[in-house]
Amino acid sequence: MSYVQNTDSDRREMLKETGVSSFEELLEPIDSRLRVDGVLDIGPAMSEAEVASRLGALASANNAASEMISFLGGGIYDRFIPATVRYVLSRSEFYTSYTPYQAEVSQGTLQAIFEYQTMIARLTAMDAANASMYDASTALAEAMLMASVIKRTRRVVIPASLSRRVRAVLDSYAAGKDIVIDEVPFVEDGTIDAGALAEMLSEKTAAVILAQPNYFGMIEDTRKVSGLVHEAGALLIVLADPVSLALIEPPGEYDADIVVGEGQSLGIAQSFGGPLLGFLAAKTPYLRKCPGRLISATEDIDGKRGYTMTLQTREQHIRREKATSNICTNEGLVALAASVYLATLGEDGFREVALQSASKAKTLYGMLEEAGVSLPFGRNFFQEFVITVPGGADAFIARARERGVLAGIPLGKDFPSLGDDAVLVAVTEKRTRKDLELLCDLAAGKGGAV
Amino acid sequence: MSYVQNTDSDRREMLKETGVSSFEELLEPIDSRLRVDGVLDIGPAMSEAEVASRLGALASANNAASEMISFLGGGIYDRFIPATVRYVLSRSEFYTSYTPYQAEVSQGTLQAIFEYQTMIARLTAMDAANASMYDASTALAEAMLMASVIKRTRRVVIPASLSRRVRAVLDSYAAGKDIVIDEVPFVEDGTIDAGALAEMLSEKTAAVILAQPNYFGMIEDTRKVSGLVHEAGALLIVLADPVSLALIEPPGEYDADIVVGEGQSLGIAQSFGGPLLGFLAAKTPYLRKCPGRLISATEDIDGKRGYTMTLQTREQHIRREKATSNICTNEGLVALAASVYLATLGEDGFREVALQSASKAKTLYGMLEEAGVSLPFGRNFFQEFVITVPGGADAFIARARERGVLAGIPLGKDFPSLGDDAVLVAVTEKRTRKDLELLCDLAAGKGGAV
Amino acid sequence: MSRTIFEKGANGRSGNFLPANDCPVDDLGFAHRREGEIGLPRIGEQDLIRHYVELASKNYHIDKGMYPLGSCTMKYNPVINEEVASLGGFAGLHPLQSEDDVQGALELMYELESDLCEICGMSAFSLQPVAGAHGELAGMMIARDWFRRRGEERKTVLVPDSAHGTNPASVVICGFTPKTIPSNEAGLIDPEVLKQEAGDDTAVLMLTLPNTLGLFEKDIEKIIRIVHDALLEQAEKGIVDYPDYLFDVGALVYMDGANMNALMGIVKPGSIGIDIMHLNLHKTFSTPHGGGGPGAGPVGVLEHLAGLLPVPRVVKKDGRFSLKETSGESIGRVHPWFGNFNVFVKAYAYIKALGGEGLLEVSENAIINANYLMKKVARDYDIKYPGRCMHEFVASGRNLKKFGVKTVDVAKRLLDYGLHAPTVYFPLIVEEALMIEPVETEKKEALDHFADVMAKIAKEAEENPEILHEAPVTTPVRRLDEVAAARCPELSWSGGECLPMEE
Amino acid sequence: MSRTIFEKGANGRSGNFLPANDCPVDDLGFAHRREGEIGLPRIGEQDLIRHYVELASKNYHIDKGMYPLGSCTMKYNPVINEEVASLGGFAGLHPLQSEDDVQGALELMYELESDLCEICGMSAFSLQPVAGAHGELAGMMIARDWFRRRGEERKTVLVPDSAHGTNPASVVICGFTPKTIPSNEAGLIDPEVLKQEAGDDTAVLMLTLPNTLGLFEKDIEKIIRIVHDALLEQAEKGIVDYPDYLFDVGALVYMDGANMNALMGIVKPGSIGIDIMHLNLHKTFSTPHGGGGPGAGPVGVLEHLAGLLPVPRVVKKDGRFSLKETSGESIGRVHPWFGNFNVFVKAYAYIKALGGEGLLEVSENAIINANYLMKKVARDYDIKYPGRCMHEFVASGRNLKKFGVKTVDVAKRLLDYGLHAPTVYFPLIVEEALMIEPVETEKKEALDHFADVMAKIAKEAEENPEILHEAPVTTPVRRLDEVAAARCPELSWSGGECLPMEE
Ligand SMILES: Cc1ncc(COP(=O)(O)O)c(C=O)c1O
Ligand SMILES: Cc1ncc(COP(=O)(O)O)c(C=O)c1O
Repeated sequence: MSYVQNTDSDRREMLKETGVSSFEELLEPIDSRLRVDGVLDIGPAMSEAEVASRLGALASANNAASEMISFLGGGIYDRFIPATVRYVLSRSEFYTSYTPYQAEVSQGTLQAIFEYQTMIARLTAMDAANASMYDASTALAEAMLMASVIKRTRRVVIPASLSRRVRAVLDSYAAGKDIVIDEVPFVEDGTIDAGALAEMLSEKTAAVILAQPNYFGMIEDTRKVSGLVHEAGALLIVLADPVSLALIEPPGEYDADIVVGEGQSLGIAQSFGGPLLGFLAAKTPYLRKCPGRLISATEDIDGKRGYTMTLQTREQHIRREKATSNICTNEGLVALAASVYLATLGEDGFREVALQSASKAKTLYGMLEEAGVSLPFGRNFFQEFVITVPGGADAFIARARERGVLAGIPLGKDFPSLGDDAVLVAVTEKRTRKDLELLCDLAAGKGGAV
Repeated sequence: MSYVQNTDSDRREMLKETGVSSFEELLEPIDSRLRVDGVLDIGPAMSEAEVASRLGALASANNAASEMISFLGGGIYDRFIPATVRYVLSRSEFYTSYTPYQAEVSQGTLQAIFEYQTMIARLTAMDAANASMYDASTALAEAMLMASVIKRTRRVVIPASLSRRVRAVLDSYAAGKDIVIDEVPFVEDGTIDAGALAEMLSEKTAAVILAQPNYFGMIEDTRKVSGLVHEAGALLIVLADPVSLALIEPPGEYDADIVVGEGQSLGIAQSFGGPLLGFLAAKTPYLRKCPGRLISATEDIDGKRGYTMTLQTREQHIRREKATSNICTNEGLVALAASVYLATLGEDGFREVALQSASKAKTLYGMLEEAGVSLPFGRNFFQEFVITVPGGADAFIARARERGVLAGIPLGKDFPSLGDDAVLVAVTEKRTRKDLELLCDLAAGKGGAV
Repeated sequence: MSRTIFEKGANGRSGNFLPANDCPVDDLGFAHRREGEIGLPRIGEQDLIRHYVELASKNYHIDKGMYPLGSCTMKYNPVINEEVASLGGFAGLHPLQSEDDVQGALELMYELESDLCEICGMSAFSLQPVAGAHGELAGMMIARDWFRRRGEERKTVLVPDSAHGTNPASVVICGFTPKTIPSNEAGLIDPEVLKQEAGDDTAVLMLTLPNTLGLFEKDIEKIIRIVHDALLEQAEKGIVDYPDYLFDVGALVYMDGANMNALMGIVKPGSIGIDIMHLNLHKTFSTPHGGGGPGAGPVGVLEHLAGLLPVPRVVKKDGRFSLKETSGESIGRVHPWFGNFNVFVKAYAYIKALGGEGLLEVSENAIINANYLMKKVARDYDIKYPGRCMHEFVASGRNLKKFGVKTVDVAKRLLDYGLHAPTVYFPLIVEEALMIEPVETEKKEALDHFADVMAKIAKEAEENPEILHEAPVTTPVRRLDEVAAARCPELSWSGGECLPMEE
Repeated sequence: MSRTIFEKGANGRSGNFLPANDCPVDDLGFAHRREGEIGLPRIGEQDLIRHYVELASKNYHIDKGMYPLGSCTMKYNPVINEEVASLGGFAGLHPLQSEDDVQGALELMYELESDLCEICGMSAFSLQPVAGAHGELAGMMIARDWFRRRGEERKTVLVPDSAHGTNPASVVICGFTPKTIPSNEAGLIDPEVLKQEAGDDTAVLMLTLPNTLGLFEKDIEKIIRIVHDALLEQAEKGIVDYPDYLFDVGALVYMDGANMNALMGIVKPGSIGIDIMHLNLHKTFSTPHGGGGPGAGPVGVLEHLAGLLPVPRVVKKDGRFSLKETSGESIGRVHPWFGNFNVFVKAYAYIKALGGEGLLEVSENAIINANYLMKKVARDYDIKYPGRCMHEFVASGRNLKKFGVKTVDVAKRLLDYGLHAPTVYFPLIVEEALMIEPVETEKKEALDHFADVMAKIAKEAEENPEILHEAPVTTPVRRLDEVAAARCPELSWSGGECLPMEE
């Protein structure tokens, strides 16, 4: 298959008009010793039919979580996605366009992103949000760098319960800037040890990172932490789950300085973990230091409302080495998907998603409690919680898989203190009571009739 | 799920402005005895998630021919469809628009149909084609009525080999107009008996219908038939397979008067037999009598090229009972699909489709011959042919189905003279040599390793 | 103007879509080969996509704005329906697969038929007709064969003068002779007139309900009774033999159900005595119209006519679905397979999404919207039949004639305002007709906007009629020369050549 | 102007998307509940779709026309790629499913990595970075850790002045200090200058090849040698300890491979000594840019650096694929999972469709198109670096300055002609720069059209510069007040309130 449209005769004519007698002449600056010898060894061209069948075969060689009974979470969730999202994203006006450098012919993208920013600002109750980041972990890493610049210090405190994958990303970003990351431990109910935190804070602390709910699904006492952090003069960075924000107090209300989060829950397919959608919102005074693109409303020379990129002097294409971040291409189309998702469900539908997720999680918790399954951290969670299954997480997960159930994430390797029996179970609105019963039976060691 | 957008308060306000105090008042012309009592018994509203899952379950309760090794034809073929077709059809500018009554804001549809007409005219080598008919059988029925009007007689000759389903449609259209349909028998090679035809023709004959290739896949001697028909003063109506026209002499070249055919092969999914695409092309003098819509190029008042519906005085919305046909809604979007298909493959790609189909069919024929399978009609076919399998068609088909092969169409019921062992086998470009070998083994009664 | 695809792809290169042929092409072994090229384009995929995207941009469509085409019921087409209809388990089915392989498809058809029966109060539906007019024709065939089977050759079908053009055309194609029933001043069938017109030769009364003026025939019971009685006398005299349960059925009443959008959950045609009807799934049940199809025009009948429906029929036995290919009385086939299956999937999804209460809500809002909009439009335009309407109404531009403005000018000016025009010059019984169907999915705000623009145009007609004569000016092309096109139509691209038509 | 979705959905009704909850909601058992509304719209589906379709109509996009944004490689995005990427077997995968359930996905990633290795001559690729800049950062981290593991804390990264803005920014984020290398009059790196700038503290030379002027560094061998030699002396003295196979590797050479569209099948960077590079799948490999992402910026390295790539790595053993989570030397993670998997599917499909010869054909046509267009544009615009270019070239509008016309005016005027503008004012080393990349999927005809319009604009500049100052006039909005926006940006919809910025 070729997508080149020039014919041989076009090429001949063009070479002639260019003033060369062969294509080779155009390669004159490339020493012949540097040239590739022969054809690239990646196989012959495939026809469209062959591409479709090859990719079809690869897709079929997978068993998708979305088609099973999935309790996998840990940052990526199996949620219902309305058809409108797929429809809007299928419009090539959106998916084939570039970054809106020519605002006059990019008002579609610009307004959509402006609306996305608005939705994120409202969800988080923050002053403003940017146009998107790669994912939550890199957004968090950038927030950490941002805090370090604002506070001109190099210490950051994170919860020991933070996802190890997120921590790894923080580490690789911190290394270059010599930022030291300290961990504050968690107490029996899985939330952070406020006492320990108080002791760790100092004028050297640039920021404290708080995940709400945390990786174990537990709801932190954000007001208390916020008080401690601000007393110490540090910034509070919150890593928030967006769906939880329909039911849980938004970070702006407990005075968070920077809020980041993962938008995959907002209508984005799981897609083996990417693309994702990092969001980042901040208080106004910090906007000049924030990474990424910002879209602003403004007027054209006729006084007509329009949208444009703004505060670009923060960005690499203007400021180069003085930029607040190196981010350029972000997750524009994914941000659009999130807006379409939120707009489609709307105020009530989105709340219903959160409500169903939380109430189903709570119902499962109740069932497990009744069945005598051990639940180390208690009931103060949103939609995800830890269970411990005697016999080991791996065996339990394998047993469940045989019944078409993805039971959860084993935690022992990442959090040895929780032991090899600990499993993180996520419940979304897609699960039914029957699904919950099946998982409960499996966890309780019963056969569990489907 | 509701797609109504008025809120309760909108409705209240509207009723008030309309000057009524309740919706019931608007129903005043309807006697209360006529009113539905209670709610329609079709179940409660489903959410979008439930609709998706219900329809997903129904779809999964089928086993699609397109996913199997299908030799089913008989008018509907399993062909490769390029992605461009699905893409263009997914644009709501095309699929949600109405018949182009307001030409100025329908130039997209109008030009696309104009281009479709051009492609059909070129394929058939006829003067002009209309904007589409429901399917080949109704197009043929309308061509029959048209011929009867043109010739002012009520006799039509069709081949005895015509598809019985097409014949049934002709019958139901013929009945009202008291048109008598005679059948001309076929000879040993499956083509029509020219001698018999010559005898049947008279000045009462309005038209002779010729299928090319015929239902058994065989290629008729069209020039000979055309000569006989025109000598008798009747019209020649050809039912042509569009893919065959890439390789076989087009009807315009042997002086056909009206050409109809089934466009499903041109990029249309099998879809359990619908929607299909009837095409109809004719010689210029007959255009005023032809059914359906015609799009013409013209100029606007600024002299700019544009497109519009034309010769509308043939149509029901202008001429009512004097119209040439009752057709109104036709198969516009399907015609668009066919254009996109033909334009995507292009001159060379479309020829390749025909060539692969024919050469694979011929290869299968050779294999079967070698394996000693009986092939009653010989080699003069395009891509479809009859085989006879001892033990009966049904048993053979059932055996093949177990191997994931749809072996063909049993012919005995429709054509008793062919016997219960006869099967119509269609080969398209999608079949591979391996598929052919498998079918051959099955037909030869071998196990046939996959 | 967009160049044609033939110009854009005159000398280009197409992509490569098929795997290499694994069979020899040297001996195809058949005669009558085509010589020379077909004349298809050779165009690269990028230019092809651009071509169709460019064409798309020149279409008005539902996702762009209100589409108040009267009689056409241009409601929103939900995207989920398009998605489910394209599932491989539906799209990939060959109609001759074994019943075991198509149980889901048959179940869907079976359920859709029975839902349509419940919605319409009919005894049986066949999904086979692929458009409204096709459904009409099938319905007429049923009537024809019903009489023929009773040894009668009744020839007349009564059709109100407000009927859609397809109605008389279908009547004729089926071999009947249409006889026009004039509407009375209220825009309705006058029972007295009907009584006079209905006679021995009357086979069918073919009416539209609500009629194309958007009015419900308030005398519908009387009308049906008159038609049914037209044969009753003979039945009572024993001249023709009717089954007992048909004691009061004489000639048949056919209802064009394309306007069913107004009646769901409100009136069941079958329950009030309609013998035969068709539906337009591509109107009432939200399947998109595709710029001219595909549609689906299921035909429904009461019990006494059920045996005449087209074959095959989907039947259910012990939870399994199968196809019954023959029936002694059936009119046969109007389609080689089962109709436009892909359209059924969308209609089915729509009905399931809405449920019984949702369908009623549809009709309620269709009616509320139409009455509200009529009230607003009435400020600036004539309404020949004021009072209550159902889902649509007909306004008239005749009050603008004094400014030299015609309805077509109003229609074209609407295009300039980014709206689509109503159906114009139909029904024929209203001078300078503007047939307006707002549909239920438009909300008040959209109706207000439409009415405002209509008011603005009426004012323009008075103050500056030239603007209207010149309209449209903002569209991809302006008014087109239809006369030239009809005299010498250019029906295919050949560099501008046209085909002269004899008069 | 389109009203925002908040205005359109202020008081509406959304549809119903979820089944009824089958669990009780009374006891959610957690504290810190949100009070009050979020402020999301309530909008019906029809109005929602219309909103986004309206926005869509205000975007320029590839399916509309040529998009000659220099450095951005806006080539055609095949629709088949979108289709296969949306297959449920890809889209529905959770990254923590068992390896048995994701063999197809792992195989795809494995094969894509090895195809990229073959195309680039690198030893190993990681697909983890999700954009070009992210790939740069990962590459810098690799360099950083490579030196650190050898006990060195080299701080300087040499960056040519023509580099893309992300390059110096990535350098800084990684903790290095960028040092600018000026280009010579030919627009290239001068080996003599480089020799002077490279020193003990030099960790990396970060160059773009072809560079952002569209020029191939003709002294690339010498350049690489110089950089590699910068440490060689010490290696020879035994100060740092290099493995044998690295005998000639000193400081590292990083190649920004976003311009790889020019080199496929022509030059393999790894084979000529590039140590680290990234690719932009959303440029070279035809995955769409989405109006600003998602992208994918795989980072590739030569053998000596392979252990430093981000984890996990996909490995193959006995025909089975698995994920290796740790490596002693790895920089760790730059993404929590495997990168933008959905983008990989499209790039994979593209590479398979084209094959080895097809990729070469891409680069050939990219180069032919650029040289041809440069020749045509040169008639009316300055070309600072004439001669041969690779896949793009930089023109300059400085010859129009005498008419009071700036490059931005030319760019805006192009919009009026229905075309997209080139990249403007970049690279910084060309005054009034117009960076033009025609890409290989545009055909001669499109280039001719673009050149004609450019010529027309040059003429307009001379004859009627006002037209250019006023441009654009045919676009959904005209030139926007960016200064006001920067002073008091309105970053979210709140009825017009903005956030005053302190200076
Ligand atoms: C009232 C009425 N009857 C019949 C028809 C004919 O339906 P179709 O166009 O599907 O053949 C239509 C629509 O065009 C209609 O509005
Ligand atoms: C030469 C060059 N390098 C780097 C980048 C950055 O890539 P990305 O936008 O994917 O981060 C780009 C594109 O923007 C580019 O053109």
